[in-house]
Amino acid sequence: MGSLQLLPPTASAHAADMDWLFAALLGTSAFILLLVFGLMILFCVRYRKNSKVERGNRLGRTWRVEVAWTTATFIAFLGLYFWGAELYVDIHSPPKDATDIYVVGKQWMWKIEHPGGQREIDTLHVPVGRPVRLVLTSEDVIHDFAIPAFRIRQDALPGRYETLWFTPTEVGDYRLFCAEFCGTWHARMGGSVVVMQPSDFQRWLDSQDPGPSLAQEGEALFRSYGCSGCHGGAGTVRAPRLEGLFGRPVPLEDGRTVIADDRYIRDSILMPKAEIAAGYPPVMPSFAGQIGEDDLLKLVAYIKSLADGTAGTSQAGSVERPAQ
Amino acid sequence: MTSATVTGKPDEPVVATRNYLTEGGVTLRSWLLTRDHKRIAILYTLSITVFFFVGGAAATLIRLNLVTPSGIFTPDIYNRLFTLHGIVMVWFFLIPSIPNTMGNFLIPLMIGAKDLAFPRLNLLSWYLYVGAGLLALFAILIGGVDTGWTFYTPFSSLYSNGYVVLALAAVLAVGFSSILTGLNFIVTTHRMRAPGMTWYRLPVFVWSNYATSVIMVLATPVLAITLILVAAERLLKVGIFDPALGGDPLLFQHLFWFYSHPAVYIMILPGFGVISEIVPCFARKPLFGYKFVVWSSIAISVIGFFVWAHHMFVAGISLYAGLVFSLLSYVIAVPSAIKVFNWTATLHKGWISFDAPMLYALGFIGLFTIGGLTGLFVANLAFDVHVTDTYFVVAHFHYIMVGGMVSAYFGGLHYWWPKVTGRLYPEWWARIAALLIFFGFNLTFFPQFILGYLGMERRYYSYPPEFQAWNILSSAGASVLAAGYALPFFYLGWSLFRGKRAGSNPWAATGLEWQTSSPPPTHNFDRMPTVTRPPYQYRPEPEPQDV
Amino acid sequence: MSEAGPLPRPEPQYATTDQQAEAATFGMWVFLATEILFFGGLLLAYTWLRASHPAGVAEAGRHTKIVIGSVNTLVLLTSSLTMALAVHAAEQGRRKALTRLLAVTALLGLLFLGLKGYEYHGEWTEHLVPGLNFHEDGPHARTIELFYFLYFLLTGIHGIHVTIGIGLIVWLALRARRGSFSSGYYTPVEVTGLYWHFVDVVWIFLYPLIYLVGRSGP
Amino acid sequence: MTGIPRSYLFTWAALVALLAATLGLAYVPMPGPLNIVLALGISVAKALLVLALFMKLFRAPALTRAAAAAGLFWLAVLFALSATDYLTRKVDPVGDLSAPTGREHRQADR
Repeated sequence: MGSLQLLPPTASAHAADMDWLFAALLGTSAFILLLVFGLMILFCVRYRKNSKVERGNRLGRTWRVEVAWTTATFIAFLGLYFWGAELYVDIHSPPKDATDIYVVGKQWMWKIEHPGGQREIDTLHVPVGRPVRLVLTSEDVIHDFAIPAFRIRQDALPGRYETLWFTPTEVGDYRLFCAEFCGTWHARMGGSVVVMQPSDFQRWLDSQDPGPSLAQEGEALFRSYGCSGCHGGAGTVRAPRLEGLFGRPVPLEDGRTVIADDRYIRDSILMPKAEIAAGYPPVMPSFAGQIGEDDLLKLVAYIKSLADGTAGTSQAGSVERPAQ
Repeated sequence: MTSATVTGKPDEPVVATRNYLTEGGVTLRSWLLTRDHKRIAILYTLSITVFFFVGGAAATLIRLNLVTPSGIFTPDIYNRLFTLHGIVMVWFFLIPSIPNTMGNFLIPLMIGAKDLAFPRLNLLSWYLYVGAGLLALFAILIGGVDTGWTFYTPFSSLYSNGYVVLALAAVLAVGFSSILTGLNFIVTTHRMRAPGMTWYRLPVFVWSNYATSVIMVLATPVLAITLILVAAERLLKVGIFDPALGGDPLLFQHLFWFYSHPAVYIMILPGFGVISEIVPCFARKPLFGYKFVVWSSIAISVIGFFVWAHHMFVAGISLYAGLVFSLLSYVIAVPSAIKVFNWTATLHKGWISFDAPMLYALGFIGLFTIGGLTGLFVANLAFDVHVTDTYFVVAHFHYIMVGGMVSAYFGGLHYWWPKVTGRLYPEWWARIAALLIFFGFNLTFFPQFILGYLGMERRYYSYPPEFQAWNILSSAGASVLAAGYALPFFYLGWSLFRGKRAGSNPWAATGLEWQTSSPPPTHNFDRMPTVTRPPYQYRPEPEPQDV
Repeated sequence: MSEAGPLPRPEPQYATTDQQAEAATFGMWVFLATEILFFGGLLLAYTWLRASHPAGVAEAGRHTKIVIGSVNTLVLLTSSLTMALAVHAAEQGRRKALTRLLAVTALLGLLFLGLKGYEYHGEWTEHLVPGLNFHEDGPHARTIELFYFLYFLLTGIHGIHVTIGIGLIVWLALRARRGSFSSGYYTPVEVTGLYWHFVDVVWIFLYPLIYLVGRSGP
Repeated sequence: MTGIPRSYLFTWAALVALLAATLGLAYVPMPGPLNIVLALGISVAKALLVLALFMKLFRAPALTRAAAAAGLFWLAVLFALSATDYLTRKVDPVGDLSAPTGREHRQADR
């Protein structure tokens, strides 16, 4: 039986900020609570039925009192709102140099893939002091990736990507939970986040069965699903070339232009007829239902890696990092 | 100046010989086909008591399971227990609790009417409630549901292995019951008031139930259609909430919370009404800032519709939507705070006595204040990202709904018990129960705030061992709380037969309901009242009513 | 001018028949407010589908049977007219006219349901019933399925409302023939009329949302 | 008097005319969302005719109109506040994973 712990470990920059916000909320609440309880107890004792205390000169103009305390509480509340909102915007604005780690939730495990191809289940290894961005999705129901020590969590929804970022500040093992009810073993869908010194982390990466990187695996899938038949080599008469595509604007048949981002590539695999690149016949079949979320991520990573570096995004760079 | 607000009602004998319990016969048939709002209120009281104990039994098992980190039950059983607890407590206890029992009984009495506007609809509403309740119990008996009361898709529509469609049907039916009740209250409040009963002479209890009814009538249909969509999706395996089919699970959450957040106010506004009756009566003072209390109820029922997506801050809504909904959530905290300040100010320079209803009311103010203040925490964007779906949220809404609404329910039950039954309850037992409930409640739920901030997730049948100490405290508190809730069941039952005769107005309270005999006659007033004064014209010393 | 009709005493909870009539009318309006939100949930779902998959919804719209849909709109609009005339006849205490107009309204309602049933039959044979009998190729197959999912819910729930309305109107017609209404008491006719017109209003919005989508497209 | 009130007949005629108009306009290609805007505009006109004249709303007591308005107001709340989410779930146009503020707003076939 554990002791009566009061605060969770504080292991990220955001967690420290959050504890200050918590303190402010607690302070405001304690003030109001003491005011209300104090007055209630005072009145209950002083004005109990049998007390002979003077009761003349009651508050007459009630609306002045009402307006005063309404305004006061509202201003206090607004201050708290802006503080929380600022932090919220902050945890939704990852730095550009964050490392992307892919997380797929499924009943009842977290499958995690590092950019170098290292895989783990229910455990996430990260280096201390470096920003990490998680790209979350789910294969079945809604899950939620929650790390109390970092004071963050985010639902992982099937069919789309959500992100979550943090910069760990303390080395250690922290709890990882699934926070959105997802079925029978919901309570067991969790594990730990291991924050390591960068050198230890590098050693850990090296010690893992490297496996092919996401992009390399994507390349193999690119062939096995038959994509290369049209999109590779001589086939590119019927289909657009994918080299250098990622991150560039793509003119569409219907006159619009979209940026070839993850969303576009994913949609183009699943729903090729939705946004047809200008000048090409709409002949590509849909792969919806045939490619799982895991494989989609790999294909996207591969197509990203084909961007010849000029796309200039950190992701493309990190994906191309050779497997150790 | 007298304590009475009506003219024209002569005093009556202590024991009313002719009352709604005896008039019209005492056969089962005369009860099951009754159109008398007071008898229907009794039927409701009996049936929600059954569901209160069903939901309470599930809660007891949940707290039992959480005594050890590895859990006692299998996860499938545990998941069914908390789903059962949620569905039964939300739809079969809290939502109908005060409106359908006390509201039904008192609104016509308080406004000086003979009955609700549509007595048949009222009875139909009770039958829908009972039918829905039986359907829900049936679904539980044949195997249960494991979706949680929120029915999130695509889990509920495609993956759950419980009897989801049956449960959805039960909730749908009870939803129609609550729409009919709301409709009845709205029309009654508008059209059935006694001569002289202007809007600003209405007791706050009537205003609160009116505000509640607006929510019932305008939010519940959205729940109904949402549940139909989920059921259709589950039956046909096609639907707009399933991302695998091109649908959007967030659409479900928007529709669901469009109902379910306002429903939270269905579960607390009537409680505000009860407290606003009790506090002036036992402080022997008019309610402080009557109009502010009234309009804050109305404000809550309207703004309550504007805040729903604060349940979805981590669910994948846009950043902008998060900012908007958080701001609106802070706005709605203001009218709630106004009420707390007003009740406190009502005590100022009063002549306060501490009978059981007042103890419940003071307990309500304390617990609701804590619940409301923690509402500021969870309405805060960044804070919510850390605690949503944890025990912090669980503790927060239990402070509002159990600490708040159930305290108000018991307070009202004691306050109007003499009116309903014609008998007094045993005062000392009632005070002991009120104290047990207050302390048991805090012991149960305060540790859950700490657990939540530590990161204990809700709906977990097992948890990391470092959380055990707080969980044991919480479960210990739950046993005190259970004793507190069981106690009234016995002494109130006893008082039905052995309690002292009450007389028509044992609290020397103002308000029309106290101007008729206890129990009231079937048509409420022997001579229809005419109202000439605002409510809560209390003066220091309780005097014999009427001169 | 009017036949001498009974003037029933108000129910015990009311002081006067006027109060009773006002309560009934207001009650119906509150109920209709509920109904707005009931259909509103479905309309939000529809709006989401249409906003997120415009091309697919347009193609699905072209699958709908515009002739039946338009004729049915005409039928319902006309039934609203006859219902309004029925209320007018009731106001004036003209028993025969009231009975006949109610009967015509009910028949128009039945005609609407008959046509709707024929339309459903057509959709079944064209494999457009999601979950039970759906087969569609092409890039927008899933959107078309979702569109028809909402189509059947919208029209099905509307159809249930029409059915209930017909039941009420038949009951009113029988009572009217027995002479239960008079120029002093016709609240049930008026209240049912409100309900029937509301069902018509719902259809007025469903018609363009279902049948007129994508008609100007390829 | 036994005559059919003409106002009802005129209302009906107007409704039928509007029906014909909306049906015809639906086949005319128009830029952008103009088709649906027109169609819904005509629907609103038709609904107002039914509400105002058949349901006698505009002659009804204020309370009745308030009930109808309440239904529409809350419907508007449902749509407007849902829109704060749906209209702002945009994809951030950087060649990157959809940025954290943005969500995929077009996730399936279109």
